[in-house]
Amino acid sequence: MSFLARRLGFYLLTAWAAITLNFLIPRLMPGDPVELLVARMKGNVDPAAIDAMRRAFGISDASVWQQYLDYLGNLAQGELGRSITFFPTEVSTVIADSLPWTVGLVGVATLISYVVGTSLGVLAAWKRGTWMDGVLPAATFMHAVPYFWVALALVFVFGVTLQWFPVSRAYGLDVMPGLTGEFAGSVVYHAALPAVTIVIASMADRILGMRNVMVTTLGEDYVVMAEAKGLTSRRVMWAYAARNAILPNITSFALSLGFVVGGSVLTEIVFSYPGIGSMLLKGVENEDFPLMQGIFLVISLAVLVANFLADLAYVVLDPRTRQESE
Amino acid sequence: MIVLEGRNLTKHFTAARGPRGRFGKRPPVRAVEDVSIALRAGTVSALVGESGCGKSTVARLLAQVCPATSGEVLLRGEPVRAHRGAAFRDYRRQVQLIFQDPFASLNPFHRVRYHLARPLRIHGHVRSDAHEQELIAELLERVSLTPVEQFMDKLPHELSGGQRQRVAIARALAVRPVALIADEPVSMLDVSIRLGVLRLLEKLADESGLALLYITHDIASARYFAEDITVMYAGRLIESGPSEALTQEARHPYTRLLLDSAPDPDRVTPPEATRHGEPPSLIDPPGGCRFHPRCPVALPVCSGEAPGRTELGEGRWTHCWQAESALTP
Amino acid sequence: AGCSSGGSGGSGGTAGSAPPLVIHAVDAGTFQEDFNPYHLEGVNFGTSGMIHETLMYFNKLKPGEITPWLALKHEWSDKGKSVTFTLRQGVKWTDGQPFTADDVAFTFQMLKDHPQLNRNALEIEGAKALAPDKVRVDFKNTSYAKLFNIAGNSPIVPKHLWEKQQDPATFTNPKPVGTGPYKLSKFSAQLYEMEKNPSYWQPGKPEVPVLRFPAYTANALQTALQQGEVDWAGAFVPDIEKIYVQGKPEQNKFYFPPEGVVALLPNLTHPILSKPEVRQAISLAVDRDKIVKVAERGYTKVAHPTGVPMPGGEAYVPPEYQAAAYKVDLAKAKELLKGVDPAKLKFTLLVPSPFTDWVNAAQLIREDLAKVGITVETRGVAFQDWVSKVGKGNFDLSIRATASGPTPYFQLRSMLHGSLFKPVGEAATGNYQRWKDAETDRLIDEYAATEDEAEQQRATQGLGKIMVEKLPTLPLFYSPSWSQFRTNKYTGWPSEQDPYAMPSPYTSPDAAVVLLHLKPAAK
Amino acid sequence: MKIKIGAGILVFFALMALLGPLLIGADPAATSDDGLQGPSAAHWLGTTQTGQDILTQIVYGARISMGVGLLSAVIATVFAVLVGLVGGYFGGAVDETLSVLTNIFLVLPALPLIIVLAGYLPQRGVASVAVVIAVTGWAWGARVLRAQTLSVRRRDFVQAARAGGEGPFRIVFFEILPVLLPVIATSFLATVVGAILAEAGLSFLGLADLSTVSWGSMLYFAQNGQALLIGAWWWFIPPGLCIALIGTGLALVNFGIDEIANPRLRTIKVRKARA
Amino acid sequence: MNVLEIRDLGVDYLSGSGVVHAVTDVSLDLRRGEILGLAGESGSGKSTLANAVARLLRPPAAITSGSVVYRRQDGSSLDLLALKREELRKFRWKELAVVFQSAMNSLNPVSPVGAQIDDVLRIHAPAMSRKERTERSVELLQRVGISADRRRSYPHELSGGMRQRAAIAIALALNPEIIIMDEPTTALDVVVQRDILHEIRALREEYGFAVVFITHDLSLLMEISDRIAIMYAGRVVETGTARGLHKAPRHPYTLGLLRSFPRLHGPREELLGIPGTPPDLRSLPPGCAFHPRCRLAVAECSSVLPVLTPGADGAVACLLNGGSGAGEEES
Ligand SMILES: Nc1ncnc2c1ncn2[C@@H]1O[C@H](COP(=O)(O)OP(=O)(O)OP(=O)(O)O)[C@@H](O)[C@H]1O
Ligand SMILES: Nc1ncnc2c1ncn2[C@@H]1O[C@H](COP(=O)(O)OP(=O)(O)OP(=O)(O)O)[C@@H](O)[C@H]1O
Ligand SMILES: [Mg+2]
Ligand SMILES: [Mg+2]
Repeated sequence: MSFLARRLGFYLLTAWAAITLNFLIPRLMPGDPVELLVARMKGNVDPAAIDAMRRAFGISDASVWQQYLDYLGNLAQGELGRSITFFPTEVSTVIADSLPWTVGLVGVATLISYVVGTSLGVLAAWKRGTWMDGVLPAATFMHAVPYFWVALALVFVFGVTLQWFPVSRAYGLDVMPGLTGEFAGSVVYHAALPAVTIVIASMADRILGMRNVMVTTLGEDYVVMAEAKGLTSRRVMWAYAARNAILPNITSFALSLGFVVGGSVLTEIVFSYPGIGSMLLKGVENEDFPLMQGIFLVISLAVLVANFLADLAYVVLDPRTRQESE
Repeated sequence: MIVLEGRNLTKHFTAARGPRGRFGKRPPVRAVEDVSIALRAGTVSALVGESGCGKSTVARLLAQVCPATSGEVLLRGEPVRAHRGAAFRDYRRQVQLIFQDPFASLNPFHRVRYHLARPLRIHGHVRSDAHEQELIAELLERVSLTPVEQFMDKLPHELSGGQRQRVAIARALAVRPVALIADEPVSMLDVSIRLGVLRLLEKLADESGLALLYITHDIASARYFAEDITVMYAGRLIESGPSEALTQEARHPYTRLLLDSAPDPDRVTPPEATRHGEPPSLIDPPGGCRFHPRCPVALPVCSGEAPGRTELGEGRWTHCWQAESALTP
Repeated sequence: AGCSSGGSGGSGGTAGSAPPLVIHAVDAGTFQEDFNPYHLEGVNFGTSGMIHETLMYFNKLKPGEITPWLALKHEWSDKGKSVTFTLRQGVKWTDGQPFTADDVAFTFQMLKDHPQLNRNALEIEGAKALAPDKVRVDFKNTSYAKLFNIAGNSPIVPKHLWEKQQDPATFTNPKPVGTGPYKLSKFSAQLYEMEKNPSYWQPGKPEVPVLRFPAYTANALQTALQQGEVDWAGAFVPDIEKIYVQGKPEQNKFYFPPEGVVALLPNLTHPILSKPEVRQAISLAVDRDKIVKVAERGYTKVAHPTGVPMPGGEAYVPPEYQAAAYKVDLAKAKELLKGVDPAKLKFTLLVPSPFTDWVNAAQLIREDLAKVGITVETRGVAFQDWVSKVGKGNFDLSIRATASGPTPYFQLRSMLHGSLFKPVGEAATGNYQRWKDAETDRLIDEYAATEDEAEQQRATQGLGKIMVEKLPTLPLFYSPSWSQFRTNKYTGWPSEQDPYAMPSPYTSPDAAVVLLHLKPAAK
Repeated sequence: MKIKIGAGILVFFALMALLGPLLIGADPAATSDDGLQGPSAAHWLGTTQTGQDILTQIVYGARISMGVGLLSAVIATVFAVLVGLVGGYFGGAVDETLSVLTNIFLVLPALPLIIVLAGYLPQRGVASVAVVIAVTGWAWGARVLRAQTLSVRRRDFVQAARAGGEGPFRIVFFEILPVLLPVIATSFLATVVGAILAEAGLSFLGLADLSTVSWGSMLYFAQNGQALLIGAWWWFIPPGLCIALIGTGLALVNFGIDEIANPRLRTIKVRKARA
Repeated sequence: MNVLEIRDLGVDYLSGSGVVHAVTDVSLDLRRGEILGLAGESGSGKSTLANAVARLLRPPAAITSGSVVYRRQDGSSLDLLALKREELRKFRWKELAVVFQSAMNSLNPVSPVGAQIDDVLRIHAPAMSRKERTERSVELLQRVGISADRRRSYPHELSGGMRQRAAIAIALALNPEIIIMDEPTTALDVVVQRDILHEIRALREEYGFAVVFITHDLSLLMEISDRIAIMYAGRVVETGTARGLHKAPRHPYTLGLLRSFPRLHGPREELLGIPGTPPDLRSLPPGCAFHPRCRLAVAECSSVLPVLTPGADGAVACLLNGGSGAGEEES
């Protein structure tokens, strides 16, 4: 399993880099959250109170090195500090509240987008020269459409004009969270438009990527041979061509996850979805160092985990890596 | 006169990918083991062996494109030590390589002129632009790419395989080397045009006194174009001798197998049908004589210890435990 | 419950027949469970006013109108360094404990002990319960002018529960116990509800049985307003006719009274802008009517040249300027600029990008000033960047809103007081344009040193005169206090005719006062 | 064909960005009294709430949006080329370090990073936004280029150049670089798309300089002015469409280049075998 | 006794820069149980011809003319070019199998070799049980010299020679009448190549299938095949028995090819080679396409297109050697 071990090592290194980057960014950039808070209060604050707040927010004058060690130590205990925006709520609480929504939304949407996009890509390659070629210009266009614009358009059409779907929040006002069918239904109903946004906007990449690899794969001798063997088209298409074409796509899929997550941040903001993306924006707007740091860290780690899962999938799907040789 | 000589060259690659052994170290690929070879001025020598046996690695070691794990390379009897700087550049000037794939050995972006002008400039052979032009024309003429003007400004993809290989040869000649190593220079070319290129190389060795190493897996062509042949197997040399003698009367069982296996419509009786197995892995080569698992006449000793060189006279030698005894036909 | 009179005869529910009121106060994606009234940002709206009450209620719309609340009266002593409150009797915390002077003393002592909670910067020396209904709070300095902060803006918390908290600064008070008209009944990240406090000290009130606070982001709120999901909101609505009123002005009402003033800040440390004639010229060139109409969509009014909110602030405006108003006069402006090198009339106008109305206003100002030969480059920057630049005085021109208080004095003080003056490079908390004037400081100090209303008004009038004549800053328009309310469920909202409280749901404790005025709409 | 359509779109927008302002002349931020007008003869694409002409804004916005896209793509590509080629060619520890760095930037989610960085930016001018986007956008190109360099490095012509005595600098920039030009071009174009999208996203979040008119800031104002709710589709459709079109144009050119390199990818008209 | 009759077959590639006439007017017979060698320079259309016969051509290739008829032992025949999709699927592998040049590329890299045999059996012999199929796979692999336990190996775990053997085993799965082998040994070294050639011959003896063996190594073909067809620029220029061609080549191109191979034994005979380069199939020279490279060309050669004319022991398309022209210049 040297392949996986190596990848794991890499992810650990990357995680460390993300953590450190996270620590450095706020300290390298100018700005002072307390000052901002004071501005928000339109100046009605006592200077003594300002100092006290500063201390409460963990903005210390210790050496950067000491701060870094403290930061790592706190992280190790799962402590991300207190949010300034939601002071005195712990950042970890804010994240714990919002992360499940994002993971659910982005996870499901990405899964759908991957499955549908990959299938369409396979078909587009297989049925070259038929009407399926029409998918390509559409995908090319969608590939370049900003997520939030898709979201806005969907809001306009299905939310405002037709009023088929709710256009904000994660579940209805009248349902209380709990393990009830009503709640689940409401969650699904509310997730519909944001999920469709993510699916639409991220699917194009999958279609185009899969098609290109698939077209190349279709030219491979083993596909020609599979056809010569008199296998059914379906079997040739899926078991021989698609099965191989998926492999290079797994890596690109994993790498595009970061992009999808980025897009979903915008989507969440448009739909006021109570996920981590909305929180990130809130953190940025309020110059909420701890919150921004925490969220960026969590997103990065989530993407890393997803990448590692993709690597696992790769190992399972490709016998060449599973075996201990090249 | 021996121009270029490799002595006890060994090359182990650490594979960039592949399994790791214990302690996370990857076992090396023992691509070349204890190879000694000498090139003489005005002579074509051939290095023959099957695919993957390490021929190209020997070529690269001799050209000092990659450093040897052990052993040394001697140019006119002087060991080459420098790996950078003017001394090394001088070495580069004296020993040149020609690659197997003429489609890959010319940068598709540069014109013929550029390909020839660069080495001329780097090695300070040009005095002026006009002089450069003159030299390039001369080179093209030497490799029979005429009319010269027509070829000078062509891009590689506008040339046929044979023409490209001639450009590659011209480029090698541009630095005015004393030794030329041609690594399977014709194996990518169509049969019908191979001859032209080989004849050109032969002519160059003859006329310019170049020492030429002709690397090939086609032992028949080596018989035609080289004065002597060295046979390689799984990273080791196994036999060497004047080409006619070696092909007509091989002394090592592998050479004989090679000769028997080569297609030959003139053959009267087809060789007996026995399975010979596959060439060994170089990561974990067989102990002793590397050929013993496939050898029809292997003795117990063959698997225990690698045989040393047995001189057979008339410039012939072999590495085989049975060199003198059983093998003489 | 159950004691509500009249109302729509809905089905016999347990919580009374009147419908819940859906309120949107502040934009939020989700709520955190924080009901500590002294938290600045994370606290959920309604904590102060509806749950925790103050000692008195100050109506900002009628400067000087003070209503006794938990305290019946107050008395200054020791030259304004000490104030004694007489408390209302018979008030109970929602857990049944009586409300006493100890609670008040505890609250002020807590502010002293935990400066980070002391957001009003009260210079408390100590607080002492003199009797069950009497409490005295001592200050380091004369604090007449801070009565609003002391009595009108410091919600009282129950001693018996809060004294158990180790650190009230991080205490989130998840199960708030107050004296107010409502108590928390439900909380989730997207919605919390309050229901009426049955044993509230104002008998028969409130008549709204349930308050619902759903979480809406700024965007979602607009949709919600359009779809009629919210009964009471305080939001900037870009096109109020189309999005909110929707042709039913009798039901979908709004009222945007002034709350403080938005001014064009000239950096007075700038050699050119420090010239009064240049400021005068700028003021004459800017078409405030157009700004109000285009950038502010007509939601507010052009400010009175003194910056004092009008109507309402008449008593605080010098008599000679009662009728003063801005007029565009390009010719005069050009005249004033004659003596200035035209090449030096180049300024950047810094605005916070997220405030789109200000960005638009800046654009209009740029267009106006171009007409008199002043080149303005508008630069939209991030909010925090704007805060820091303006705070440190690194700007030529900027737009900024000023704090408001129960009387115009608060606003003028924060705009002009020399004690807030900071050299360029140091972050100021007011007086951003850096005005330094002995006369101004004298007037401000005079106000603070007296309890006498007439004297206070005189001092404020003096400040107003300075505003008009010396133009330390250029008021543009009043910052509107946003409030949209529907009358289909409840009536009795504040209005221009009856401005009994700030109508915006995000102003506390005014919102509680409004709720106590509401009556179910007749069907 | 694809290249032609794509290039057509790009040329159209390039001309718009370069010449448009000269033809239209007006100030894109200039307000007028006719706010929220639908498309008409006076205002081809209608007006914003403050009466700004949307066509003028689109034309001027093209400069900013495309400018940011190009600038950050240039920075990112230069960086990608240096990292990819140097790492790929020299190998060893240099390469290990560079490729770990590349991979880190590759897996870190770019947009959140951009948002965080932009959140801290003291000056949100066009250039600084471009730099921030470039910082997060170079890794993909570097990775592709490194992989290509690794394979090109093994190609015989590189070996031949070395054997001929060429120095490493010349090999990297005169032998390898030209061969990789199509790859660099595709990666550049892809980066442009990414950068334009990122700029739009940033502006939309209000994290870029909103006093300069770009397509993203137009969308920001449209969203802030609730263009959707009041049915002012002419306000939010054109900027988004422009972004998508320019992205499509770039992608088409890109796919065209891909197809030249790999003819199999072409769409084909199937002719009936045996007429 | 023909098993396959190709008549006037033409295949074009419709590339952007012009139509490539990859195969022009090819007529060939494949006899039952014989090994027919197909030789010619790179690009002469060998693979295209083979793929046309197996109906494996993909766009932009298009068959422009001709017919391919498959004759069963019972006398019934099948027009291969007219087969519908489902008919074609059924015909494939049962009657005609293919072994490709590089087995590394023709085996599905993500599926074990045993499964790839199983795949064929499952589709074409639905009656077989799983156990029978497994037995058959093992039997086939053993027959080509791969031990049974290698059934579960993935292609990358096998050596080059073994892969090629596995590919042959897959081809044998349904006892086809015809196996087309497109350069089956080019990627292997001579010793392994020799072994595989033996194998093919032995299997042919055992199963009696006919082989179309494609290579550009003429000397190899001479050894293994019964009859040989030489292609040049998309046309068959000479056919004949291996012996006959070796002894007395009649087309100058065949002669040139033969005399390009250095010989291992016997006297060092002078190598001739062929001057010039193969023509561009988009714009063939008029007349005999070979004439610009032909030592013996006469004036006529540049205008008259020679047709394949049967002779004593095969056929040749050359004006000089008993061939005849197809009339005047062709476009
Ligand atoms: N850079 C390298 N890293 C690891 N292994 C290598 C490297 N280069 C060559 N090898 C291995 O060394 C062995 C000899 O390779 P070499 O290229 O010298 O063989 P060759 O005889 O030239 O083969 P061919 O006829 O295919 O050109 C092979 O097993 C090859 O896999
Ligand atoms: N997809 C294609 N598009 C255009 N031309 C093609 C295509 N495939 C093959 N050709 C051309 O058709 C001609 C015949 O190709 P073919 O592969 O049949 O030759 P071959 O004899 O098998 O050569 P080789 O010995 O190299 O395998 C060649 O000139 C080739 O360039
Ligand atoms: Mg080699
Ligand atoms: Mg072929």
